Amino acid sequence: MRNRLKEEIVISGVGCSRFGDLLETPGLKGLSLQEVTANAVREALDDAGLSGQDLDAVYVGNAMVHSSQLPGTYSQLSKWIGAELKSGVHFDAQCSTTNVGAALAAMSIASGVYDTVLVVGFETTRTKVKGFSPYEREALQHKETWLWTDMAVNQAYGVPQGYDIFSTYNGLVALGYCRKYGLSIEDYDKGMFELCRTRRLHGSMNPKANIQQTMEDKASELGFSSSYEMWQSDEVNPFVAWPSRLMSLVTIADGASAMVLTRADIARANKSQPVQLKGFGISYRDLPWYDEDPTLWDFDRRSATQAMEMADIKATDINYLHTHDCSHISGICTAEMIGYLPSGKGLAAARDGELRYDGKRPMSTHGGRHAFGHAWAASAGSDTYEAVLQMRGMAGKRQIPKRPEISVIHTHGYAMIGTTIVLGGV
Amino acid sequence: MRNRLKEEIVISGVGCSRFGDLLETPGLKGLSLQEVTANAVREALDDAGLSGQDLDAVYVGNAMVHSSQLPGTYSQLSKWIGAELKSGVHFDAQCSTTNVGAALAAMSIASGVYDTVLVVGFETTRTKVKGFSPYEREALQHKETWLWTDMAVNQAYGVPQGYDIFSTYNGLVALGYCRKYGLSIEDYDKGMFELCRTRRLHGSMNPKANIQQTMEDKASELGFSSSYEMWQSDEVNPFVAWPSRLMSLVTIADGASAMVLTRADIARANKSQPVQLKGFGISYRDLPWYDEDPTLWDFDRRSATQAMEMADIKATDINYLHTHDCSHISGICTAEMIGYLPSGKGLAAARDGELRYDGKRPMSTHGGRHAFGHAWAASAGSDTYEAVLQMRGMAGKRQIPKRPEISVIHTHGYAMIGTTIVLGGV
Amino acid sequence: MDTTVTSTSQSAIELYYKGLEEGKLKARRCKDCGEHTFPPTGCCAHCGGWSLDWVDLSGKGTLLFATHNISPACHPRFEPIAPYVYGHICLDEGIIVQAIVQGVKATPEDLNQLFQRGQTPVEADILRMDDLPVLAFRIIR
Amino acid sequence: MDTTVTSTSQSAIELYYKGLEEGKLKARRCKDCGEHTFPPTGCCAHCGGWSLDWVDLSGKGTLLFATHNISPACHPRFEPIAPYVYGHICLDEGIIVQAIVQGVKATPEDLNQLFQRGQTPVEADILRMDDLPVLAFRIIR
Ligand SMILES: [Zn+2]
Ligand SMILES: [Zn+2]
Repeated sequence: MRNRLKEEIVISGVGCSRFGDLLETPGLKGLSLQEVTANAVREALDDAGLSGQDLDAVYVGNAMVHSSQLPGTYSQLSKWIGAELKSGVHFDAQCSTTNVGAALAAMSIASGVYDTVLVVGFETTRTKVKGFSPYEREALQHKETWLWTDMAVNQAYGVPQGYDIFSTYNGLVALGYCRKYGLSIEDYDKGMFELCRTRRLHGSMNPKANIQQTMEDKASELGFSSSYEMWQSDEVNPFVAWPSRLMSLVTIADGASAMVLTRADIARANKSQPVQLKGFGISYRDLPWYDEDPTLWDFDRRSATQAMEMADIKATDINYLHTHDCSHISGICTAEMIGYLPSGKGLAAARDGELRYDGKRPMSTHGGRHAFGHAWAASAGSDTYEAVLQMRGMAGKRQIPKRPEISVIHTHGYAMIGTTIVLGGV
Repeated sequence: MRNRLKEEIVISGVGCSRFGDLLETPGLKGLSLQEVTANAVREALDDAGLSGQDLDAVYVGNAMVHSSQLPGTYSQLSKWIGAELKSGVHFDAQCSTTNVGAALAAMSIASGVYDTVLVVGFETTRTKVKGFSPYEREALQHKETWLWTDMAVNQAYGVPQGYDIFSTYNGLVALGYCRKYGLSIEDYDKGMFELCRTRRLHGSMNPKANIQQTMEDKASELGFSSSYEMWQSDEVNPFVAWPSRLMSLVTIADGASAMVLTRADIARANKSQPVQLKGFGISYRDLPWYDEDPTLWDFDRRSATQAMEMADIKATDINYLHTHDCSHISGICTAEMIGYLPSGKGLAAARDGELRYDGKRPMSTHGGRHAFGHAWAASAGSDTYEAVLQMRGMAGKRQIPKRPEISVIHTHGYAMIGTTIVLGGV
Repeated sequence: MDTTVTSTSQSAIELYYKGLEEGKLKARRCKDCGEHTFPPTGCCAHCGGWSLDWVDLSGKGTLLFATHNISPACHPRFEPIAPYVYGHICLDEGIIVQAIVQGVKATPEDLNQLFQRGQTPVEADILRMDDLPVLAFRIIR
Repeated sequence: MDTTVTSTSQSAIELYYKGLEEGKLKARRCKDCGEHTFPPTGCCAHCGGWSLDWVDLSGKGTLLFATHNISPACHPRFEPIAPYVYGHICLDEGIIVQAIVQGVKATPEDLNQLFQRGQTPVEADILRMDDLPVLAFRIIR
């Protein structure tokens, strides 16, 4: 692999829906999945100063077709976004989808074929089509969500033999982390509390987040004397994969995100400030995702190394980082592997407030997978959306005081594809 | 769109399974979908003189996840083909999948990022996973196949209001063709018979075809005095969308195909003769697929024009053509639009034997969608496989006497994405 | 950039089917280019503009071609009426639609007769399936 | 190029589960690089080679870490036994597997005790679910 893009590629427009529930969340309720997605596309196109007619290609991603019942998205979305007769494809890399799409789009432009490509991701993890209705939806049962999501995990030998996302992606990693760095289970639990508190603080500052309530407000609503007392409550926050608790996990959502990629040399007349896609790296591995040491994921290391080499940056150049935090401890391991946080010190950094939007090492300022929520194929785009807002100084209350010049976004696509992209100023 | 590839890209290896039924067809029966797919990949890798370890990226396509229950294919296939820790994505363009994958792979190489990419497509339209078994399968009901396939068609206003593939894709096009060229319904029917007879002749010469029985052998097996008598039998060959009959359609299949793409300059040491991917074009449109004239499909015209412009060829340069022939009359319209057959003369060409492997205008020598069979995401790869065999002079009994120098392959991905690729010698 | 949440509204898809229930063909007309988008979406299919009015179509048009489909139907909703006639129609507003055609038998003979007759005027005649109203047309004799 | 059809054979997946039924852990060993591929496929996971022998593993190994999962289980097959203990195991042949661990209660107390104890020898103890034998392990006291 030569790992170089022959042309400078920029993200010239970004859009993202609120993450929530198509049956109840303001901004989503009452709309079809096509319309929620089109609204995210409209925001991205407006941001880039374009219409659907200006695109050469449209790459649309969706992971769980069992709930969306919307394959063939290139054509099914086309009239909703004014982009018929373009080139396109339907694709997914599960929860890395939108950023893998950014890589595919960048390569298709740098190859000399297309000039401007729209990347879209949408997902419904909380609602599904009701019967054969063209517009009615109904709630998804938690078990359906996981059964269909886990279809992306080894169907020959993983899922049939008791694979469980919470154990593999959370509990075992937590134990490996504690053993490796001599952390006590109590300190681990406290660290997870601090991390969740930070993420929920960010969510409370983000009008598009799935959860906009701080840990403190939730504790007082439920009558706890402190948020840490709530954290330790087996009822509110049970162990789902000991020693990891419920609130160290993802919250599921319906949602959509979109971005426009184009050549840097034709984006100068852009409506908003374009951001360069300086590098990307993608690497997958089937189960087991790690060898003896559950904190060391080789495919993540490869994806980050490729992206940072393509972008020609070092870890010390990174001003803002998002790592996939479906599992909070896995997100910390990735941040330490990348070198954004010192090895074994991630939870201490959370405790000291360093990971806050106003801290020294800001991370996941949109709220991360727990507070912003997780809509599989739309989520990587929501991370990129947040990074672009931060780099433009348009992140509102949660704006990082000194605008990041280099942002790195890492995501995990089930099961498992590590994806890292590097964004920089133009 | 600049529509130029900055580097010469070749297909250096191709592979294809037999098309048939995982429950009963020799070569497929008893194997898992992973293994059927891995066998096609193995053939392509052997052809290119590579192992899975030599790849930079793996793009895997599958359209109907309801029957395959195998999303996240990049990782789920990785151990079956010896290609872990690579870059990858899952993608589909329904029945254009593998050739859209070739375009994505070519662009990712020409961009300067990857050197060698594997494209894979697999599909099960006749069998599905049985219960929760990791290896047992059961027959798919015809109605399930179409319900799940038609999910790729406009779910807001098309399918809910009575859209039907046979009417839209066959009967209406046939009537438009007859009206436009003053063809009688009787002559249309006779032309369709001749076309099917040619396709089945090709299938009978192809050990990988779904149907390997000629029309003549089938007629005599069923006790008809002639194959045309069988053709006109309402029992054997009923009208499915008047004036089109059952045998003017696709036959469904399970199957897999694969191809290796790489830079022309590093493929010189290839085991087999590489074939250049000289051009491609992709264009989609939602329903209605055509305006007043059902024989004129603008997205197909765009896809063919883009591909031929990128390849810098004219219609008269084409030595071998495959057009998507799920619907035989649609395939003829496309061939006439491309200029390989004179307008309104396609059925006469079929009658005169011109479309046979040994005719002046050979088409679909593997047997086409009717005789070779159709396994959605694997089919475009089977067309490319056939073209590469023909160009290398390795197509056995059905070898075109003068090896084609320029081959053009057109496919329709539901619903609807026209895809054209142009292959030439290196 | 607008980081606020897009305001809630009703789905165009739902509005369309509610319209059919009342016998109306709801469409959009673009404020920029004046073209119709039918069935309705939130974006002009012609110019990509996002400013659209709601209008009702006349429901009158010309049947260009009619074929039939198989029985049982591909979709469970239409099993009760399959095989049915399906037509390629140009509405008076210049919009191409494909829809079920009522009042003609799905036999080669009747379809052939219709084909020989050529273009035929039709008007909307909403079909009421168990769970959904469906846009269909009827030949005006 | 070989245009003949690959000969029929039995699925490695089926052979694996049939092996489990007899209490055997079926694996492949590469003729090129000598490494194990487990669970079995038709291709060496290490070098990409396609020439593989069938071998049986010892079923002995070391439990590195053990956690638990939730109830009800994500997959219907495991509802009857959820919550269950799930472990990260290194087999004596150097192969990492994750599997259900039997004989330990899925409580924070027992899991903590196991964690404090550190690495623990285990051996395969096939679990027989209604529809499928499942590779599981048991701690050797
Ligand atoms: Zn307009
Ligand atoms: Zn080996």
